[in-house]
Amino acid sequence: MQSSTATAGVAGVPHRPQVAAHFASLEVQNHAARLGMWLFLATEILLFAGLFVIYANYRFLFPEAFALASRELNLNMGTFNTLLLITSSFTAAMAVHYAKEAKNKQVVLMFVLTILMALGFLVVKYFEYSHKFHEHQLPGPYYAFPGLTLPGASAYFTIYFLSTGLHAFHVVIGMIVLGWVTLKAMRNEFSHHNYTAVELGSMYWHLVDLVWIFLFPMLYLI
Amino acid sequence: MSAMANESFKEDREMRQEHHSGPGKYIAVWGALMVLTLVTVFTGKMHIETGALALALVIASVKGALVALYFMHLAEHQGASRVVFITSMLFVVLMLLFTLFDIGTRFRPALPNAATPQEWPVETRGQSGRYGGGLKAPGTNPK
Amino acid sequence: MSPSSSIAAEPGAVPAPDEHHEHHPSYLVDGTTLKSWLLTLDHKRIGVMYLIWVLLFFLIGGIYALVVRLELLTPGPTIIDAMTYNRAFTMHGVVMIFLFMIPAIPGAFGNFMLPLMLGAKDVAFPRLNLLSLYLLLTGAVIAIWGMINGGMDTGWTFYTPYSTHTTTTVAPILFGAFIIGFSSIATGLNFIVTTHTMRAPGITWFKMPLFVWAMYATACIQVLATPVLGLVLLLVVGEHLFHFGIFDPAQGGDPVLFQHLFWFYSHPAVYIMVLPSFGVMSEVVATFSRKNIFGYRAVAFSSLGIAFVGFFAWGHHMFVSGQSTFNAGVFAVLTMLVGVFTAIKVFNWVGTVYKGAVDFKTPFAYFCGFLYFTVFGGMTGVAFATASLDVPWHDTYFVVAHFHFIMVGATIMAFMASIHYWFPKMFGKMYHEGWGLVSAAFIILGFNATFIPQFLLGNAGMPRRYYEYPERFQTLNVASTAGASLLAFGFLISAIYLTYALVYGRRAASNPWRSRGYEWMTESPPPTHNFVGPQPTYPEEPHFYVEPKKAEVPDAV
Amino acid sequence: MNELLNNILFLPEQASTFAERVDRLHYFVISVTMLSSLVVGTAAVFFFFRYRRRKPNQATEYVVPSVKTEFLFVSLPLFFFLTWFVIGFRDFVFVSTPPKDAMDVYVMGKQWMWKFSYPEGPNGVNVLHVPANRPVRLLITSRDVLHSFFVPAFRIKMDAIPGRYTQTWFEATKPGTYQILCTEYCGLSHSKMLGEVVVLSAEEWDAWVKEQRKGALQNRQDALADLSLEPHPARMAEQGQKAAAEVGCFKCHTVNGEPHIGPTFLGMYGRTETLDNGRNIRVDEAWITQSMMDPGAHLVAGYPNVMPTFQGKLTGPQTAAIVEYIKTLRTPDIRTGASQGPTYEPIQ
Repeated sequence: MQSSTATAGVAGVPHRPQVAAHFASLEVQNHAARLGMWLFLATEILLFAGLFVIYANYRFLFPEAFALASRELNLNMGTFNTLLLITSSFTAAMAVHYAKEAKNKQVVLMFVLTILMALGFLVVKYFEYSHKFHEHQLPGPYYAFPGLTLPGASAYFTIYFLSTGLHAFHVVIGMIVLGWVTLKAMRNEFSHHNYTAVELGSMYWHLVDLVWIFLFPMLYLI
Repeated sequence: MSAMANESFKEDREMRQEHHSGPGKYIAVWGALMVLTLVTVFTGKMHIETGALALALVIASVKGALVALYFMHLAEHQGASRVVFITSMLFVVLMLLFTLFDIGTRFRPALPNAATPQEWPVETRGQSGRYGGGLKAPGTNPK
Repeated sequence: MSPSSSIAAEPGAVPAPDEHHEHHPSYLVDGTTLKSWLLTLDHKRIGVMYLIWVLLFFLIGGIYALVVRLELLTPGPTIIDAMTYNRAFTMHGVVMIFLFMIPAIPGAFGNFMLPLMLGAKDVAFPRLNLLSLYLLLTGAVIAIWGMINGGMDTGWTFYTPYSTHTTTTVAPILFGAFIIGFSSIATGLNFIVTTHTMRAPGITWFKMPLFVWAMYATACIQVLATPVLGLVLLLVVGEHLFHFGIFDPAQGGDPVLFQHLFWFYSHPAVYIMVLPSFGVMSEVVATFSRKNIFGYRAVAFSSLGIAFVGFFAWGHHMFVSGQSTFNAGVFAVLTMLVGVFTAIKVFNWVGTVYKGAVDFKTPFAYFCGFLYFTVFGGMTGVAFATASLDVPWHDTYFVVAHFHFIMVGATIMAFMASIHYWFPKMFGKMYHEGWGLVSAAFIILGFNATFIPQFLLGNAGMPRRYYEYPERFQTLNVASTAGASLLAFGFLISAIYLTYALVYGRRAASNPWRSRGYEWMTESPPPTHNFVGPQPTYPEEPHFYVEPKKAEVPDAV
Repeated sequence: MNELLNNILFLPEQASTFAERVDRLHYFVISVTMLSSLVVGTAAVFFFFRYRRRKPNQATEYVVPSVKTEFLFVSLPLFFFLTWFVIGFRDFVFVSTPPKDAMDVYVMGKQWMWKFSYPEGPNGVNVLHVPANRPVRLLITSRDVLHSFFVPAFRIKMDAIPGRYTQTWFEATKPGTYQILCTEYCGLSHSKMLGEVVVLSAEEWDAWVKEQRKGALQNRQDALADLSLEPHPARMAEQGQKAAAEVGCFKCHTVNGEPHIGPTFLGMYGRTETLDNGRNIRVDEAWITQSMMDPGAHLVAGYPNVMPTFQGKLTGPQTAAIVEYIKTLRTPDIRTGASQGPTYEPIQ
């Protein structure tokens, strides 16, 4: 969101981005964009914080149910997804590195890899979800899993679906953002002077990773 | 011009210097993250009685710190970005603490009664410990 | 730069025209098409559009308030039935809080003044700024659509499980509030980045005017608290539609947890509403008593202090909600700190007038009202925070009176003060001073007459959100309604003479108040790019009215 | 003095031990508040006149506070605020920790009435009898949404949360009748959810209890409620059936599962119905009550909007009884509502 305002109007001037009229210099403009992005990420962190608080509260109240319910999740799929997301985060970081060196082809490659891994993450998530639907391990009143009838089990699955669902939504948004930056990289736009869009896009992706790093042990490992 | 917003120039310098360090750092961080993931899965599978959650959270925090510091470049630029990130984390922690204080110290019968699609769990330790203090589950009332 | 040159430049400081352009049209006439307004990226035009919209929302909320007050004229049904009444007070709260209080001062005056005070050409992200306005309007449209198609009867606090079970239209209104949250975040984010990166040469952090400090603190709260509200609103909508059971006790959920999450936003939101008014009043008191702010750093830091501690005082809304006694103690003592920070501000404002040169104009009249309301309203807030006094007062009219003393008494006083103070700046016209003072008198007296009886009603034990009430409360209710009509009359006078001034008012000087504020150092109304030609040098200190020869030796009191 | 302040502040009479404590703090806080508003206001007004502007471009002296002044600005309010906190929190702990020898009364709020029951009986609606000069612990819960139990004369208040218990206590100091109000917004008739506490002297209390336990019906509690002393759901259902027959529910609603002009009552409670606006709702007390009072508001899909309103034709207890009756017509696969909560057993 910020990157779009900050680096607008770059098309046609490949190696020197335009400074918007109200900024004193390019450095200030980049700084503003980056700070804006950090603030935006802070809002994302607090958005997920609400879910973490709900999780912590119910886990405190129903420890056994949560421990048993977490074992209903597929740990292998979860681990695989974690490794996938970390690797995608790594490729996103590498994209920033290449963008600074003006290697636009490598930037494209890295982002395409990232997006593919994000897609893989969602596919695995789809299989996990469909299994849960099949087992009726569903939120609140829709929960009808005979294998686990402790109080709190349905709350666990409510939180599971809410938090992974919200996270998956962010994955999709992240894919769109990265796709947009990839298109810019295909037009050879990035250089030593102009890599803010890459940096901000990848920062968003790292946040998606960061959230998952906490969600994973919370939901799968306890 | 030079007097203007020194913050911006400092950060710009830091960002530019950083790229000389090469991709080695990213690979090292990536490796560390992979290893830590496997470690946390391994310790998670052991189902340790006490401190399993604390251990998992410590590992997750280390991983999160690595991502924030190196992938998100917090290690290189100080200033406002860092304050923003740390403040948001602090607020998350405080929000957690205050709500947990509440349910940890609340009048016990005022805690959620754990209704699920099933009957009230007569056999769980719920009523004697957590739901003690004068109130009991249906069916266990001696009168 | 020496202070003397800043004085020389002061009365009607119009910088020398730029050599390339002879004439710089003011932002008001630079482009007259509808499109040039609706799609503008100019922070000043966005500010003016915000002002128009929040005034409209204020009118809507005010009409709801009058309906509520009229209904309470008699103990039984008066003009509407119970369901309509319940919807009316809910809508009064929702409109006033989400559509008026939160965007009013930041959206209208923050947008207009912040870049001018920092000597910037615009805010950091002008498009985001425009987007925030349209997000507000989108949210408002969705919410108002919901109000027309059924309305909501939960009270603005949306407490579960009532809000998840009521048959009224909860979903669109909460979703509207959710979108308005994004608007609030966008404004806050923009202000923080603007303050960090757009300051003109020479403006260090401790040379920023106190209005900027207040807006900065407000923006921090907006950015950090609003996402939590967003999540909570989504969860309540989800509960209402799908009955997840996160907050619904019938399914094992915890409504007290809802209250925690809700007040984690909504208590800091009180400071989103009130901190900007502190900022405005710091400007007004300095300008109209021509005096440096008594303890500048104390006031600046107390804004940040309120923003921080304000986050960890939310539990004082929950003393009788089943929260633990231990938590009640923790939140009670943290609330006291907010009181201390506010007290520092109040003392410093009074100290600012000391040895000043007071010119009793309309904004200053509002400052007087504000000072009294803030002290009284704030101290009753501290009284609530003692925990034991909250037990009889909780959810009675005492609470209603208390927060109206802060919301109306501080925020609306500041809103009215800023309209009058910056009217010549924004529109280049002057309002009629005599009528200004008359309407200020009506508003301040009418406000007292409305809410002092409500304090007493609360003492007597009348709960809030009551459609009918026992007869013994009638006298005080009639008094309150009478006061409310006085208050409405005051606003009506303001609306008339301000509209008149907008059209027929006499041309104002560039700096009619002879203020040393940086926003006054350009023309009024300002040209599109704010400053023409070489940027005026920033004064030695903000709010600096000292004679140069005396500036050397400060008097310590 | 006490009396005078009470009148000035419009406070209701003090009828409990807590009321006396909390009012003392109230007087202290309010007088300091008024005094400080006055001092700040007077100082400000004095400055406005003393330091009027004399010429338009007047310069002023540069005055900044010394550290001592700043310290005073911080410490003076802090001192008062912390003192109040200490007193206030002590009182708060007092009111939130019932004494061990307190007598237990269970309080249930429901839309829109209060039910009271004593561990050994009897139950009652809207009127709570308690002895004077004896601590009474209230264990408060709710059937549907949040309510809040408030007795102004006792200065006590506590929210009622469905499915769990909150507690508060009081010790009434003088016999008399005091009003109970609901202070947590709970829907349409929130303002009608009134009740009263009848405080009896020790002898009267003994007599009252004795009579209650005998099963006599001629006191005002039963006159109001008329459903105590017997297992009340059953009795209420019986009355509900009678009332439903009287007002003519069965002309349109069957109880054997067949749809007629209106949906059948069998299994209605807890069923998920599709409404004519396409929404799904789970039938609960609130919906049934609303359908009796405003039938067109949420019509079940497939049925004509022909039902008249029963607003004013049914009394509150009758409505509650019909709801209770419909609830007994549950089909066996529907689980019992979790909001019933645990049963109680008095603390020892």
